[in-house]
Amino acid sequence: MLEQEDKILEVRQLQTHFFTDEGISKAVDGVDFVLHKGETLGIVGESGCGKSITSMSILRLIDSPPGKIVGGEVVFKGENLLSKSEATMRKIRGNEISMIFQEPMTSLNPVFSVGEQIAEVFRVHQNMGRKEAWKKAVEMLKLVGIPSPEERAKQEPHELSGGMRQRVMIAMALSCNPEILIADEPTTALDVTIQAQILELMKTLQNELGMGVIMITHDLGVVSETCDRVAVMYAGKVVEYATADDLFDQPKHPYTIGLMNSLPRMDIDQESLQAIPGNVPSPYNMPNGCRFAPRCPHAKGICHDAIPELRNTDDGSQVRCWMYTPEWEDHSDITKAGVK
Amino acid sequence: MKTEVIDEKIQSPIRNKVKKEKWRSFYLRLQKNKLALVGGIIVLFYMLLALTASLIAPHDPYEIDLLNKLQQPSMEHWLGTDDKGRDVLSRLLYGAQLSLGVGFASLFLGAFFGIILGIVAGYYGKWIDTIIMRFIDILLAFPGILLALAIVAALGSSLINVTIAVGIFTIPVFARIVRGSTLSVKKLEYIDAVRSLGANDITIIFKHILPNILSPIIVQGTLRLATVILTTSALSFLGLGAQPPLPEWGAMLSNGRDFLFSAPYLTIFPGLAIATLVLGFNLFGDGLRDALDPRLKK
Amino acid sequence: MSVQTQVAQDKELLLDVKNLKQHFPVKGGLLGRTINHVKAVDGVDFQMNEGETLSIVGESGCGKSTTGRAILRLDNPTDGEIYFQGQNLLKLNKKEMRKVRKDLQVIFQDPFASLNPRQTIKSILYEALSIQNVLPKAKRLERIYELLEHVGLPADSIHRYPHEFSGGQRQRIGIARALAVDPKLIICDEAVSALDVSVQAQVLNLLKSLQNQFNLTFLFIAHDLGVVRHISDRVIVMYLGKIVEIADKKTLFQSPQHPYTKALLSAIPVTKKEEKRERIVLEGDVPSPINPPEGCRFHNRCPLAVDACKTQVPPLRNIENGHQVACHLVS
Amino acid sequence: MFVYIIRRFLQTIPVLLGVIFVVFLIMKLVPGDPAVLIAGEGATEETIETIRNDLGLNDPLLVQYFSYLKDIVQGDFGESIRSNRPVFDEIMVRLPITMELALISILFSIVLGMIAGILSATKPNSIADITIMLLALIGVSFPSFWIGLMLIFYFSVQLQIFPVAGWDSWMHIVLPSITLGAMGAAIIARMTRSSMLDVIRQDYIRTARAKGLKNRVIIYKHGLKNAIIPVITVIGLQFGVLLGGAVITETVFAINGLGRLIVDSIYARDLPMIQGTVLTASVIFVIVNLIVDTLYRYFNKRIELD
Repeated sequence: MLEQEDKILEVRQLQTHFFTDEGISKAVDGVDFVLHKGETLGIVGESGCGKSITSMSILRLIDSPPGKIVGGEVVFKGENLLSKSEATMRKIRGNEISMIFQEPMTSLNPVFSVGEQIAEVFRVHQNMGRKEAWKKAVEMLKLVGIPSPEERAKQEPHELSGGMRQRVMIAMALSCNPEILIADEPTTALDVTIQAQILELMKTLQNELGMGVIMITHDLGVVSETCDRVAVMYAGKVVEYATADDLFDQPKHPYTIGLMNSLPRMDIDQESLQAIPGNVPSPYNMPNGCRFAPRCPHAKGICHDAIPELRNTDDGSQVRCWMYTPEWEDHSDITKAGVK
Repeated sequence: MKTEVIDEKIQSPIRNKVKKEKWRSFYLRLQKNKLALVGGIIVLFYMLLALTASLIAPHDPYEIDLLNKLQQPSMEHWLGTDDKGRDVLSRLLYGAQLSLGVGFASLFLGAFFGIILGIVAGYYGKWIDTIIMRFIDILLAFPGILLALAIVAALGSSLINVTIAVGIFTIPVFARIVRGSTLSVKKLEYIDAVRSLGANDITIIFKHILPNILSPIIVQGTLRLATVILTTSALSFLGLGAQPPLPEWGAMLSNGRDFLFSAPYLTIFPGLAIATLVLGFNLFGDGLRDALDPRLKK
Repeated sequence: MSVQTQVAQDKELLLDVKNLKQHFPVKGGLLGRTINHVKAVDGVDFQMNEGETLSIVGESGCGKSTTGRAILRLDNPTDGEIYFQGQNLLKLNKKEMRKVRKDLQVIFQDPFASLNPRQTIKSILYEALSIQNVLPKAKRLERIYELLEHVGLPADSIHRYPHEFSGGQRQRIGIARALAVDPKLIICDEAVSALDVSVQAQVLNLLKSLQNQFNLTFLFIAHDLGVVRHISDRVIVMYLGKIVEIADKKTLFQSPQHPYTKALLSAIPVTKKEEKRERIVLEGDVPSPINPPEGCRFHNRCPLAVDACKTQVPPLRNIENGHQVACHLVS
Repeated sequence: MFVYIIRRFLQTIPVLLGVIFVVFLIMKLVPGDPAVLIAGEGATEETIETIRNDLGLNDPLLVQYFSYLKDIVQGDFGESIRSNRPVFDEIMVRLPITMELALISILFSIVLGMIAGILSATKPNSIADITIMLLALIGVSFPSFWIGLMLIFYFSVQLQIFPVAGWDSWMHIVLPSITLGAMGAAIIARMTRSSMLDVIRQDYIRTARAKGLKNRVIIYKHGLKNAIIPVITVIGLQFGVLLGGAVITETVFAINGLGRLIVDSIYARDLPMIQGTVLTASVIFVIVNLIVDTLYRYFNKRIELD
């Protein structure tokens, strides 16, 4: 197990809500997790589960209005980022905690050269002069495996391919040797062979630089390839929190199990897939009890009435499900629930 | 959980702030809608005046009364009389008919041909598009109102000719907007889906494209009415539109200009009438755009 | 599912695509003339039998969707022949083509863009029925309810508009529309790519059960190899406008022959240890389809390329029992 | 870039030919016989016929067009009916005045409009924003001839700060420039604001924030350069509106520029002069658009041709 001192980020009871014409959307509604030094934490879930909002909330990048962090703590190196001034946050962003995004096409400013966009980070956080910063930018491009970096640095984003642009984003994010890299669906917009390149690159750089990575993704495959620990999110809450090995060997929450069963397998033929029935609930109108209860094959009365806590289980993972509590009488359900 | 205690402390100030901000945004939204509402009311008000002008006008707008010329506003003549002793208020009321009538007529003319040209160019593309858009480019190469001016110069000065000229002047705007919207709707997959079902061009254009580009057309139409009214009154101001004794606002203003020093109200009131009507259409159009433009909706 | 493969071979030939080419002009220069072409599809040949599911996979820009659109004649191909039920579609005039469309339908990727936002579900389905005039007017409403039931939508959705449905439900509406005219071949263009996994599984199950029920033939265009492996009988792998490999599913996933197919399969991130392959990470990006590499289009990224690959275009050769590969190194 | 400019330049040739054709055609529609106008009242049928032959009015339409085109290209715009002087010479006397007025006005529009628009966009929904946007709304709604007259009434008649009319000193320039530039300033302000707000929603602004940049840097460096691109096009179009508006402003302020020449020629039914002036204004506008498009292209290298 990892030592307590290694903990670099702890998110406690984070709540981010959106106040819109249609009502209050509780996009993130009580999320807890911990990131340790050098590890990769995966946050996985389907669209609308709040995983991206969680990552944006850590750096306080939520557009306000309509979004607002209404509760919780984000403790980075012992201090709560949510109570910091905007000026302090600016010193942290891109320096100690950086972020890369899903769309490398739109995430780079189209009117500046990529070199300039990387150099800017050095100038802001390390007070470098223009020339020095440019030299460092070229070095960063080289580090992320861009061929002939001197020439590439002068180009504008539209002159690069999608994979190259994501490399530029990574170079920009890692410029100041951050302690945490938040990667929000970094490969979703890329083709599978390019995705393989980028994931490989991220792994190598993480080993070299030793930063902690929060990998936000909807792709269980990517989680399994890259993550040490995983938080599974559903409808604004973490429903399962475990090491990647435990999660894939022995998923516990019915949603996690459903998600894995939905995925077509590459090793055996299946006549039909075990889909999860129904749809994700609307964020404006969440069910009263467990948010997965309306789609859950095991749901009972209690599931519809009260929200279960995220509890520790015997093997050290955490799960938010009534089935794993003393209140649940019939424990044979648990054995029945497994992955096909 | 132990965090709950900490929560209480942090949450309450944040919650209050959120509440305050929510009220603020609600208030601002209301205000935005209020402006659009004001615009709508102004427009409706003028339409009502135009429709009932013959009933509510205190005097005959054409009745010349040289004994009472250039009178200051009074109880008898609320907005005074002009150089021929005609009641300014009555003339303004009848003028509303002209301004709105000419405005709607030339807008309709321009929109009708503009929409047809735009849809045909956008939907069929290729050489048809090239020919139509080159034609539109030529119309757009005339700066500002010069195209309308040149057409009026050719056809002769009259309100009908101004209507035609301003109508032609309005065609390019609609053609461009409709072409652009058609191109973006045409790319959507449901158009391909109905094509795969074997739908013909007429069905696709009228059932699947036109209803989905109506919002920009309506918004543009409202905003364009403002421009059209400005242009027609400008032409009348120059003496190229409505001819005396018609109580067209631009023409009235032009006439009042000669008495700017002695009777400024002859210039102020017709100008104010044009300005508020145009403002009404602009406010209303802006409001419509905010409501209908999905880009601004979050 | 080897039984199905056999059945497929016994069945009638439904679609025969010969030397299909789709070149889109690139304008430029002083006079805005066509100075080059995007060779989106550059000589593609394949056959489909009735009742089978044939998938086309490949990365973006490989020409898989363009192939689908050409078969539907949504774009007019530059060259080639497309025989559907023995008729060359490219020789038909508009009217004749309209008749053929009854048997040839499509399901699109984007559940938001693929339905007219201003039509109710009833109007969408009614339109499909009336354009092809498949049923007397009196029976159409009944048919609409039947279609909704087939795709698993409640009967009361009939008067609702697309925006009232979730992505997965919209995709079901799109399927109902395609199904309305009783087609033989349905082209599924990335039909489940935009959906979340749990909903994707629902739609995949639905497609499979409809296929069994109505003896449908699917041309399934996708980039997700997991989905493709699940749904297909046979698979075509495309790269930069050309087919690099065709094989039945089992052969393709168990013993891929083309180096590109191998790299593609190895790049899929998987969750289970037993599914893991040794990763082959390809270098560089897919070249531009405007000026594709000479010889084999994959040669500049291929770890095994030899001199011949740089100059000679490898033909698509049959190596065994319907397994075709376009590679100099595979004989 | 160079290829683009040349291409864009070549593209304007058919547009110019079209413009000349439209001007030519419009004047063919004019009721009445130009030969009668030139010959003056009471001329004999014979004289009129001679003039008609001289002017080529008996030739087929296209032949007339090409001979007109030939004259235009050679700088021969014909002779004014009113003054009997060459149209081209008269235009060259008036044009500098209008150009001066137009350039000062557009400069006024750009500076005022952009500053107001940026101020508005940086603090959306603030008091300053609402005030600026209301003013801009008034700017696009109030007729320029009325604004001009009101300015004269207040500043020239009541306060007696600026001269009522004419074009002699810089004092004469102020009111006409405000009159002519007000609508442009309002439109540019509205466009700048909406373009800025649009840009601020883009992903790369989020990236800039995630980098830890200051708000000021984000808005003025990352936002403005992108937001300005669509504003450039509007400025180009606004220049056209301004050239057209000169007709009104010059009439209101009694300035002897090109605009007033157009109106006076219309009153006098001076056909060659109407043709010449409208053509000149259009050609200037087409050239301005060429420049604007080139600038647009420079700022926005991503746009593909067509």
